[in-house]
Amino acid sequence: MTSTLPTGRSGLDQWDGVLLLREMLRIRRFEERCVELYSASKIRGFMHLYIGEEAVATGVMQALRPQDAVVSTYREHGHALARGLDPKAIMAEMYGRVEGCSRGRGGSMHLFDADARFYGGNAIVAGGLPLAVGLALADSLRGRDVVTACFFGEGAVAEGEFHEAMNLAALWSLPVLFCCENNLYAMGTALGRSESQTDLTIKASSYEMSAWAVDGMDVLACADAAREAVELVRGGGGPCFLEFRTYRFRAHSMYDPELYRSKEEVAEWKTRDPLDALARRLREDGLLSDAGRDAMEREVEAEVDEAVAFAEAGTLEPVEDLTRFVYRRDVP
Amino acid sequence: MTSTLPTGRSGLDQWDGVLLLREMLRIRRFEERCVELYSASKIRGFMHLYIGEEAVATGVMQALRPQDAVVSTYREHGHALARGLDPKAIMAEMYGRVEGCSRGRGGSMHLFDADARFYGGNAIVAGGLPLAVGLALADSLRGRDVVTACFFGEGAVAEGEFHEAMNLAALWSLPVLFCCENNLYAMGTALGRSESQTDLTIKASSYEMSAWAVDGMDVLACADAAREAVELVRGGGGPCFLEFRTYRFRAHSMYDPELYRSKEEVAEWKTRDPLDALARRLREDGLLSDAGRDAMEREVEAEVDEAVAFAEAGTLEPVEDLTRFVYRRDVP
Amino acid sequence: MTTATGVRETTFRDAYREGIRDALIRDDATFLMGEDVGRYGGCFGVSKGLLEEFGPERVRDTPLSESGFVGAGIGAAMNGMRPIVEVMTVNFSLLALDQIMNNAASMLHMSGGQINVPVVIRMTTGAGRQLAAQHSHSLEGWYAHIPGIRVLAPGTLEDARGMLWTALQDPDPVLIFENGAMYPVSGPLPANAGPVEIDHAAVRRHGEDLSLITYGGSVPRAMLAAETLEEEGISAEVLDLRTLRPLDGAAILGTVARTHRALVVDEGWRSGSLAAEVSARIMEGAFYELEAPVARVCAAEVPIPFAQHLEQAAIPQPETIVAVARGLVRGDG
Amino acid sequence: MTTATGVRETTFRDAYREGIRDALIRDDATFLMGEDVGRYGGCFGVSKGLLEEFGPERVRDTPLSESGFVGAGIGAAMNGMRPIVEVMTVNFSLLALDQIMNNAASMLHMSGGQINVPVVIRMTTGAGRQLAAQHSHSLEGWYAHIPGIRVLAPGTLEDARGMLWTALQDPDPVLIFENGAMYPVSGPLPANAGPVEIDHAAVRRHGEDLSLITYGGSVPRAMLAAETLEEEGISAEVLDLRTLRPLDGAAILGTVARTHRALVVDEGWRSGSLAAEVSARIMEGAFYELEAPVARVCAAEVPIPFAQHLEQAAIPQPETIVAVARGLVRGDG
Ligand SMILES: Cc1ncc(C[n+]2csc(CCOP(=O)(O)OP(=O)(O)O)c2C)c(N)n1
Ligand SMILES: Cc1ncc(C[n+]2csc(CCOP(=O)(O)OP(=O)(O)O)c2C)c(N)n1
Ligand SMILES: [Mg+2]
Ligand SMILES: [Mg+2]
Repeated sequence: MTSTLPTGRSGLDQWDGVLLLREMLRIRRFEERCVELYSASKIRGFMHLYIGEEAVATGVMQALRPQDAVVSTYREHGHALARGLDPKAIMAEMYGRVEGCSRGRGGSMHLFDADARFYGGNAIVAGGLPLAVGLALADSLRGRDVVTACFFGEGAVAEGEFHEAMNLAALWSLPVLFCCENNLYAMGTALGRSESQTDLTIKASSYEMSAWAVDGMDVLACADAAREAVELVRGGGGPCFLEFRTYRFRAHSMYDPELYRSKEEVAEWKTRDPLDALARRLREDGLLSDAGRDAMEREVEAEVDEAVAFAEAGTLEPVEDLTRFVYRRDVP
Repeated sequence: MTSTLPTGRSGLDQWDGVLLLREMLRIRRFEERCVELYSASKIRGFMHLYIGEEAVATGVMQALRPQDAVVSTYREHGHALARGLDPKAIMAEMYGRVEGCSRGRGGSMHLFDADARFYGGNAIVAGGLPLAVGLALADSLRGRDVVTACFFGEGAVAEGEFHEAMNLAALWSLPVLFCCENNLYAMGTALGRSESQTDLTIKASSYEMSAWAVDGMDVLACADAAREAVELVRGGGGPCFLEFRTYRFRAHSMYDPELYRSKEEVAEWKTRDPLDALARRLREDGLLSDAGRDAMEREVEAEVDEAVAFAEAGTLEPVEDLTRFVYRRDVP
Repeated sequence: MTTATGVRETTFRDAYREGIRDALIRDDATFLMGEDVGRYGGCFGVSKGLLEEFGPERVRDTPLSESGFVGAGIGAAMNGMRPIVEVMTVNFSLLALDQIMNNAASMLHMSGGQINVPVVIRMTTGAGRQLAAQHSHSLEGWYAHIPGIRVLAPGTLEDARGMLWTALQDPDPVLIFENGAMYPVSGPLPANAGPVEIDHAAVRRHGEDLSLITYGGSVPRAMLAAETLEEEGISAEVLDLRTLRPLDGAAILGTVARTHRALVVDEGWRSGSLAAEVSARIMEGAFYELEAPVARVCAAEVPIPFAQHLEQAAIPQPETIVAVARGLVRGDG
Repeated sequence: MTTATGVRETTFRDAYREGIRDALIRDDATFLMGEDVGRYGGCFGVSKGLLEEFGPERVRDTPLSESGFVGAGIGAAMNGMRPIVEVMTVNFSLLALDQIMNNAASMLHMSGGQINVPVVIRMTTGAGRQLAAQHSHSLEGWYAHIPGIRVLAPGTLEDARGMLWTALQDPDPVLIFENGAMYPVSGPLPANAGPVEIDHAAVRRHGEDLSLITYGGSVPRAMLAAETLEEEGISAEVLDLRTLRPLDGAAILGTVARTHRALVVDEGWRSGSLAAEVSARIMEGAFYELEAPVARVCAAEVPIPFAQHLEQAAIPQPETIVAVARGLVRGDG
């Protein structure tokens, strides 16, 4: 039960900074392309961008193993990419193609990959938290050495499902890492208009759960905190709550006039762009040359190009298959 | 934000101890009769007794004014009586008579009295809390000098509706007095099996709400705490949370084999019977003679007798009226 | 409905906003409360500008706490207010179902007639915008199962503009389901459009050969289908149910008495749909009038898929309505 | 069903317990979780003794957190377990509806077939015990509207004993509704009773003049009514639907093909009841077979009142069934 930063902060000696930058860049460029594709009506429906928050998913995923599970929200492109889902399958999903990671049935808000233990893409705010508790309960009952990382926004904290899930996880001492992405707004509602107590680690601590706040714009801090928390959880210390203080640079979704925050505020936060910060540091430390950075950009661009080409070439599930997957077992 | 006892504890100089004892006795004897009537199948359905917890309702009601509102649970005979509902109407309700306070449509779990601003009798655990928030919201919007007292058991604390209601009340600084009756069990589930944090004032404090624990077996302590809390709430200090540490002497309902607690534990708590404690003190202080006590018993018994006679003489709502009160406005 | 002194082009979104604004002006016991109704301007822009006009007490942003603030709306309604509670979409209203069914719908009866709940709960409903399984429910017909509430489903601009005020005057809880795909749709609305009655179904188009019985988002589709049918020489009457609970049974039997054939169009899932109730009522009240069995065109029984072609295949289309109607009338259905 | 080597007298309560115990013995991926299933022995005594036999990990008491632990059951099912989640009663399940509809029912489809949810959710349902408006819902028919789940309603001891295991073997989410008033009812059950299939309706009594189509708590009432009718010379077939979703449409049309008249008995509220769906299906599939319109005997459309005489008047009674059936057959209905 603490709301201070984890001890033992480490730096570029501990983490592969170039890899972290690349991971963040993959998310950034992927989503920038998504915006273009949305404007071109190639992608439709609701689409929520992670731009600005890349450090969180990137940092947390460093601490997870393949057998660990991930539960995310509708703002999950970043988590999916960082978890290693194939960008081709993600893009095809957003196109509604059968080659998509959810066969085109899910779309942007419902990316799934059973092999990667990526359990969505859940679009009901806080609705994924009880699922994470259940995944962890199964692991705990089976004595498996597995952690479930559950991502959600700070808006979810007001929901009853948050409360119930936090209590169950703590009460039963389950291996859940609760990753709260506090980007200060739930759609247009600022945290202070939604919570009587705006220090979310205090709320989390009231469940007798270890809780720290983390600079969500600093990927190294995110990775550090996640490693420390995952160690605690994996060691049987029960669930852990990390509040990542971050910011979304873009609108809530594609239809948001952003009446609720000032351009200045956004601009201010953009000076803390997690990619810029790390890139600067890598250059200063001589770990990534300009040429290296250019090469990285080209590689990432190629990956995005490939994903788009794959999606473009994708096919549509036959309409006759509409009623497949409502049940796994059909009535004889 | 504190979890210590309120300051300024007072005693029999501050409160009319005889009145308090009488109020508690009215509840005790009324419910004892209910048990007999249940055995005789005069009363049916679920029935939850308040015996052992009388000090809480009795104490809290001292602090309320007629214009204040009360929201209670299915274990609400005590609250209803202490709030001044007519015992005749309550008993008739439990008999299912049209003369009952809810015309026989509610039964034991749904006592209502609009004139007394007694808003039930709510049988969904934690379901009354959002209603209390709404009642208080209306008062606050209208600038009325009114407090809403909302009773619930400690089991309700695990529900999402508790969490949402607590946050709304604190966020909007509404005049709600949350009265948590911690009798240690929710049916058969001990608090420690239901909450990771068993100090409920800590939970309440995490909503930035003033919260105190009170000895719920001491009616003077209950009255003191309620007075202090109501003053705070009425003064615009926002909602307040009181945890009354109490115990139910009887089974959860009429069908409970009580497998989950020991006879010794029950016996131990019975030594702290709130009626006995106050009666002893009144006698010691010379405030109530044995004769006075006997007279009180007779008066209370007469009241109960009268209630039963009234219920017995009550009538049944005609079956043709079944569909009345589904809508207040019927379609033309 | 109203004698038009003039007619203007309006969207459903604007018509809804006008209704809310009108209510906020006319009755200071009314306030709007819900997620992002204020600073954001409403998830779908319906309440844009109202915060600025009426202030944060009357246009109240709530936290993400559907059960909490719906319950609070019920409580406020029990205490003299006339709250308009917005649940952003029907999909999230599942989180508030306890409050709706166990409190709002039950309170009057369970208190023996003492305590009524004049709350209005608005929410967006419907599919068709590629929002996938968790954001595409059409549950207004399902809600209509619950005694103690009224359920309204505006299918025209007049109703989008006018149902709210009447609902607010009602002493009982009223749910209003706004079809999300229709928000941007525009059409002519009389300049002086105002409150409308909420007890009866309305014949939107007269016809002789069969009745298309529908509501909400399917009204325009049924109207389209009726036009196509007319070109084929089939005269279809379109009955807009408007109020899903209590159902206007007389209007249903009335249209069947005229046409002797009925097709119910419903964006809800087929099994247990409101369309089933309509069919059952015709069975019970007009069996001997029928020249063909009542048919239904409903949503496919699947969680609504994201991909556009699958989604469109899952929900009622004018072409399907036309085909089934043709079969009913020509007897080859 | 099973070849009886012997028959014993058992209550529904005990039959349900046996089913749970059997499952816990046979499959260590199965566990029971819910409010007061352990130390209390189950709110209605169904799980009494199981904690002692299987320990607190497999018979897990939960806090009052319906959405939380139902969601946890879904998550555990997604991760290799076969949880039996008990929601004490259907009335409280409204608090878990988001998890049931938006997660359990949608997961397989929305993940493109990747992630199935083999959870079983049991709950008590029904009125008749003077528990009043908030504790007397009969919503199993209403739940049957939701694609992606199976809905079972045991109406016999065999089904009470045997449906659970089959449900647990099912890869999809299954809801089992146990009628509360039937728990103490006893009857003969074969000693070797075991799992039963869950895909088909069952004819509980053969008859020729009309079909009583029903399920769950109304099965015994329909059987009683059929006996009375027999005394009057009317031969009633009783079809127990057993599985409310997916409905066994063939069995419904089958019985109507034999009797040409149908009465649906349903403890749910009438409008939007499962009975409406049955009626609509008969309309669609057997219209020309019918000698009379399909009738319904359902619950009155009121929050269930406490007073015994009102409550009984609100729910289907054998006498009402008999009267309506008589009218159907004699043509004076
Ligand atoms: C239960 C529920 N209510 C409302 C919504 C609509 N909605 C979608 S995202 C969102 C804001 C959530 O904010 P937050 O949790 O902070 O996450 P962020 O979008 O900022 O990442 C809302 C209100 C929803 N999807 N689910
Ligand atoms: C939402 C909900 N879940 C379950 C129940 C069944 N139930 C009735 S009372 C009760 C225990 C409540 O315990 P607590 O809140 O501590 O109050 P107490 O009965 O001890 O006064 C339960 C589980 C219910 N009525 N509502
Ligand atoms: Mg946010
Ligand atoms: Mg308790």
